[in-house]
Amino acid sequence: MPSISNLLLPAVLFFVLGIFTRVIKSDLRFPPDLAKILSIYLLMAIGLHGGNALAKADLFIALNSVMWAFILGFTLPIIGYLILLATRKVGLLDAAAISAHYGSVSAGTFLTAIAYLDNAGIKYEDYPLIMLAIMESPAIVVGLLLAAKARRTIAARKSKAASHGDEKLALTNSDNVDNEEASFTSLLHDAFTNGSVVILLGSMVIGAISLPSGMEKLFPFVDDIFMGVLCLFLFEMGNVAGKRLGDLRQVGIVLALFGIVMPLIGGVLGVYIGLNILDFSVGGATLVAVLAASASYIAVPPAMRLAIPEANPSYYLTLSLGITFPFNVIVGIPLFHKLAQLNAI
Amino acid sequence: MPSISNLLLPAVLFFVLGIFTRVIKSDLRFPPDLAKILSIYLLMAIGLHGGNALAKADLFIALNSVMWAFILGFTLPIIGYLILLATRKVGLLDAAAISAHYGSVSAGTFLTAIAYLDNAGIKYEDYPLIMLAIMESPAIVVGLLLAAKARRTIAARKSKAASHGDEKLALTNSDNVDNEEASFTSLLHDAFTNGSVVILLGSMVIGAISLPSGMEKLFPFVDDIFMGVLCLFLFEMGNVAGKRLGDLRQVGIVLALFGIVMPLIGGVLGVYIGLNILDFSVGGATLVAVLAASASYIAVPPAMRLAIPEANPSYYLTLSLGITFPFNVIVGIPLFHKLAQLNAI
Amino acid sequence: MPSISNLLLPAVLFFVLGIFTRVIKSDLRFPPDLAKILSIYLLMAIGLHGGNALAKADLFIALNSVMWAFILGFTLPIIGYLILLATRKVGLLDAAAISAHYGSVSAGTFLTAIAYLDNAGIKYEDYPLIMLAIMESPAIVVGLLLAAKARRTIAARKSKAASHGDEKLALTNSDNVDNEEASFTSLLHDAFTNGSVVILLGSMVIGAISLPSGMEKLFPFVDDIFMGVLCLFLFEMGNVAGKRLGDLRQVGIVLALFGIVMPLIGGVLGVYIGLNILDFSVGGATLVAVLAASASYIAVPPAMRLAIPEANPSYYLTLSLGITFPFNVIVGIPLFHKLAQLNAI
Amino acid sequence: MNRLYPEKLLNIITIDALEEKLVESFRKYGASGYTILRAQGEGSSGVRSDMTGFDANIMIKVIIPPERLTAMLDSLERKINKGHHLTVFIVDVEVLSPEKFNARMR
Amino acid sequence: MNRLYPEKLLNIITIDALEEKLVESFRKYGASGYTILRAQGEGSSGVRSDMTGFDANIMIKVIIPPERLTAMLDSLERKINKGHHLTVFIVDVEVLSPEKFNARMR
Amino acid sequence: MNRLYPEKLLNIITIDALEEKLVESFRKYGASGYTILRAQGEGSSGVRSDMTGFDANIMIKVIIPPERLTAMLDSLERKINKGHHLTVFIVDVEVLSPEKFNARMR
Ligand SMILES: Nc1ncnc2c1ncn2[C@@H]1O[C@H](COP(=O)(O)O)[C@@H](O)[C@H]1O
Ligand SMILES: Nc1ncnc2c1ncn2[C@@H]1O[C@H](COP(=O)(O)O)[C@@H](O)[C@H]1O
Ligand SMILES: Nc1ncnc2c1ncn2[C@@H]1O[C@H](COP(=O)(O)O)[C@@H](O)[C@H]1O
Ligand code: NA
Ligand code: NA
Ligand code: NA
Repeated sequence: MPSISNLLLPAVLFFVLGIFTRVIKSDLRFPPDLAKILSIYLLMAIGLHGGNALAKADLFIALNSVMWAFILGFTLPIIGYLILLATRKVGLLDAAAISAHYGSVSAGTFLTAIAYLDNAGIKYEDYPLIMLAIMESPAIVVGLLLAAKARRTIAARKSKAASHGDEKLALTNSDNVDNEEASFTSLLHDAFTNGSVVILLGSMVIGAISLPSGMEKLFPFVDDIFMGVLCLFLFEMGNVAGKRLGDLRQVGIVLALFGIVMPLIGGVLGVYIGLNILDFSVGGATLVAVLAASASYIAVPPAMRLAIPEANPSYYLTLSLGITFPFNVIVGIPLFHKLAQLNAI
Repeated sequence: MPSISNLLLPAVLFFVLGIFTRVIKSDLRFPPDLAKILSIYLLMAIGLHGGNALAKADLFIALNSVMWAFILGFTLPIIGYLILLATRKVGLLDAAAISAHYGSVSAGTFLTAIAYLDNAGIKYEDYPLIMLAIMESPAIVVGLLLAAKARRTIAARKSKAASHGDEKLALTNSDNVDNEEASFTSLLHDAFTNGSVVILLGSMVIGAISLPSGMEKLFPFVDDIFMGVLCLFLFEMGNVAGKRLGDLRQVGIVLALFGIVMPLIGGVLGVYIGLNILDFSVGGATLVAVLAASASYIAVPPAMRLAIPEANPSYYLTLSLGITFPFNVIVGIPLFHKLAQLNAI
Repeated sequence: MPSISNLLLPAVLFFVLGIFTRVIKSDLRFPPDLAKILSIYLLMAIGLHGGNALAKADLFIALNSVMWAFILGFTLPIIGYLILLATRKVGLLDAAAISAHYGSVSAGTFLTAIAYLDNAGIKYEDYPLIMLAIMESPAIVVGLLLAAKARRTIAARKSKAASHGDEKLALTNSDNVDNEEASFTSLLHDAFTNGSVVILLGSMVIGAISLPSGMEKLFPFVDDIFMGVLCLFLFEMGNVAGKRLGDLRQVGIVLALFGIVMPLIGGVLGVYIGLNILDFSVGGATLVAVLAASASYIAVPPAMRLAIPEANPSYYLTLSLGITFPFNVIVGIPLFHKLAQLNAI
Repeated sequence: MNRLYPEKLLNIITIDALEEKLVESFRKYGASGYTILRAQGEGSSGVRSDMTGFDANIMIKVIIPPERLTAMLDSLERKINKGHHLTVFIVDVEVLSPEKFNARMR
Repeated sequence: MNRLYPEKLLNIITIDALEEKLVESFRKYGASGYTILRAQGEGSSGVRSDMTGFDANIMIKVIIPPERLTAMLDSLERKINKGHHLTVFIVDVEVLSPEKFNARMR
Repeated sequence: MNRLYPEKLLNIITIDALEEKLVESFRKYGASGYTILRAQGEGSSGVRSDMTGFDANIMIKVIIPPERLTAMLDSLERKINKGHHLTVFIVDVEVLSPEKFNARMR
């Protein structure tokens, strides 16, 4: 039964311990820079490792994977946006900001999935690694497009009201649109030069073109101590996620359910694409499912803060870090694996 | 002669180097978060290691060790308190705050002792590890009890004076008592959910229940690089301790002597309990002695700052970090080991 | 062709990636303390490694190396100072501050050179390591002497002007000289107790006198993960150097050329001293060349800020980190190696 | 053109262990928010800085309407009388929108 | 003896992602410099602190001649109206050399 | 009810390498304490921030009785005249207990 033994992986246990420290109101606090340092290390390590493997990989499959990463990254936020509007629990701009997170991915969840597969001795392809690097960016772009659409809708509603009244409002609106257009290019730029994306893709390229003799000397750093660093990172993420649990009440039951439904939709789509379209093994399809199911909590939140400042950060942070992340780590990964196993037969 | 070769352990040498950097007034300063990151790592590593070993251990001995950890944690501060009162060099509240530190333990000293034993090829039991995790808490509790008693004594003295004069003072006193009672529970909670305690106990549980295949991947992180990280940590601790040396004059000769007498008392008690009551090997008894002899410099100081704000932090920080810690690392460990050897025969 | 394969070392590639993140204006920023933590680690690791090797080394050669490190450290800033005055592009005090950086060394460049030699399977002596530790200090001292001389020249010019006018100015000048004399001793002290110097020399001593059994436990930390940490460090340094590229315009073409000419002069001198005077192998002579060619960006800048506050930090930071460092890493190292090879025949 | 409105800026320097207690009391006495900066310092209780970084100073800033200041100061004075080391000072500031600072934290 | 000259100290508390944009506008509106402190805090948009440290608050301080303040405040108000969370306050300060703060950043 | 007493708050922004020298002078000129915040910034000498974190700005705050301020400012001006980059400003503040700031550091 993989679903139980998954809980006994050190990485998962440390995540649970992190949540627990908050539940018992321990004074344990991690230095603010630690998570950032650990993230840099983890992204660098998986990048190098992936690039090294991909140097020997099939270019066609690689390009196909990239294309499907783009498709997933663009489609999932739109699905999420429509569901959120249907719930009528949040405004248009909040819906745009929240759903952008679900097109992106969580490297922490991905790495836990790898630890899970490694532990169960299940093989997987390296292509999902490139998808991981790709999927940060389109989600941010879609978020911006949805927000632009939302703003136009809001402006239209307002100008209807304004046609009976104040001229000045319409002016202000056109002002806003100007600024938006101007900053759209800059946000597009931000989406593709985001720090995480650059470390991941950069390390991948380095892993692919480095001299083998040079790479060999890196393995103790990027391989041997990797699992320990991941445990420490998930410990801290648990601590942060645990803090968000307290905000659950504020988010409400309907939104909380959204944080579980979205990864289920993403996971099912991911298993299907992984197995039937990209023709990956059960392990590889599980990883695609995890990519589709997970929500960003590193690259997208600051991007949304800038791009959609009107949205309430409590919503998207609580959903992605307080609900979807723990759900995926504890329930999602073994579930998607099972699903892939069943469908592969 | 272990007492000389102890000084040639890299860990001890780095501690000495750290002190030296202050003596020569080097501008070397460690980033404030580094010690915290290193502590988290060290506590996690010894916890995992210990838990892994304890999974195979004897439950009865484990419980017995825990009980004696409690007894030591409660008794040592009371001994310290009485000695401090006898010196008449500090007030009641300072005496309470200082002595609480001696019931607790120093993970840094403990780890140096392990490096010492490993280097000399001496075996030791894993039970002292649980004791290490336990002993942080009772000391804080006793510190609070002693402070409460001290405050009552002070209040009694004052109200004698007040009976001839001001009514308002008595009122203020009862106010204080109210608030004290209220915060006692919260400080009790703090004592048992302290960050260090949680990391240590949590990692121990994870080490005990994790799948062996998962644990194996952690060993390069928690075992191989451990000694190097410990050296770096002790380097920084030496730097901090060296700074405290400058405060020695302020503390005075009598208090400074207390910082050496207390570890001697604790060490002797520890060797006795380790050898004769818990029936440990020479190595295990040395570790119990180190637990009893060492004074906390991580968990207890902030707890005392909160609980006994009237006490002067210079006293307890200088004693625990400037005197007792170096004394134990350089003199105490080989001394207690010798003592255990002699008594074991 | 070593000059091409050098670019395919992971360490060099990460440096280039770091520059690239700035060129594309990525939002990637490293936590401010990370570079400091990585430096401490790197200095500790090379110190321990070197000390361990030097314990078995020849005392006469070691002393001879130290002497030549002093000679280089004193001579190079004077050469730089004269060249800078000849360019007439900067004032006397700026010239003093800039040239001090070239007498000192860059540990990052040195380590890249070691990675380069290791990768090419070229042997080298351990003596350049002691030279590395020595050369930080004399450069700072020379910088101070040049600044003192410069101030006297400026004061002389001004008092000529003042003899026709204001008395008060002359007074202020003598005031300044007083304070200068007073702080010279303290700056001399700073030059020899600088943090980097203390870590490097201290670790070297520890590596030399530690018990072998104790040292063995440190190797996974100081050896195995070393190359990975170096990559991370150079990644960050590239990021910082990339930022300085933007300041190039401000510095001007003549000064920028100085940042390339100085390492060429230093490298040629270093190859000659390494091969013909110290009688090192091609690898050892390459390392001496790198020491002579590289400019400090860690120890010297803060020292100059304090000692020559009138100088513009943009000049020396841009030159040492934005020009000389990349030049040495990408061009200098393989060039000096080639030069040593040709001269060794 | 901006109209500016007067508010009081309360500053507290103390140890970070008191952080949660103080935030609680800001909530109780009706602050709309607070900002915390990590600090190090020296005062009557000696140097307050390293101790392995576990035990450092913080500087807290609270913009608060003048009419709510007195109750808050009283509560701080009670803490000081109990022996806690709090360095407190108040600055007159001007803000763009006073309503922001009248709202209460959730 | 020191003669002291009055200046305005503008304080802005916001998320660090806005740092570059704000610095740009300081340059545009003629500030001679600025100083940034890392911070954490809570306000109308909830706690702003950890989130893995990637997304924290900053507190920016700009000393600016009174006559340049209004244009700068207008620009900040425009940002606030667009939905950005900026906590802004102004303090009267005295400085040693007013010329220093009249110069513009390069 | 709280009575509030006026004090002067001296602020200094400079490089961290000057920290020890300045603390020395606070002691000499009779400050009762000081608080240091890590900062980054830009001014007449360009950006002052990363350079691998070894060489950053600090912002120092000293509450000091008005009558001791002049001597302290004179000493800072001497440092500025020597070429050191110090950004100095003074704020009027109110405190709870003026005695605290009359005491001298040990
Ligand atoms: N005169 C002062 N100016 C600025 N900060 C101070 C002053 N006195 C105390 N502090 C700060 O308040 C903290 C506690 O001070 P104390 O209660 O005097 O020990 C110190 O660590 C300093 O950070
Ligand atoms: N009353 C206040 N006093 C001090 N800082 C505040 C206050 N209100 C808000 N802040 C700061 O400004 C940030 C943004 O506030 P807000 O826009 O209200 O979410 C918060 O995270 C705090 O750091
Ligand atoms: N107008 C200003 N407002 C706020 N901080 C400033 C200002 N000018 C300078 N600073 C700070 O003071 C430091 C030194 O400035 P400077 O001496 O002009 O190079 C800068 O790095 C900034 O942190
Ligand atoms: Na996703
Ligand atoms: Na003890
Ligand atoms: Na050089």
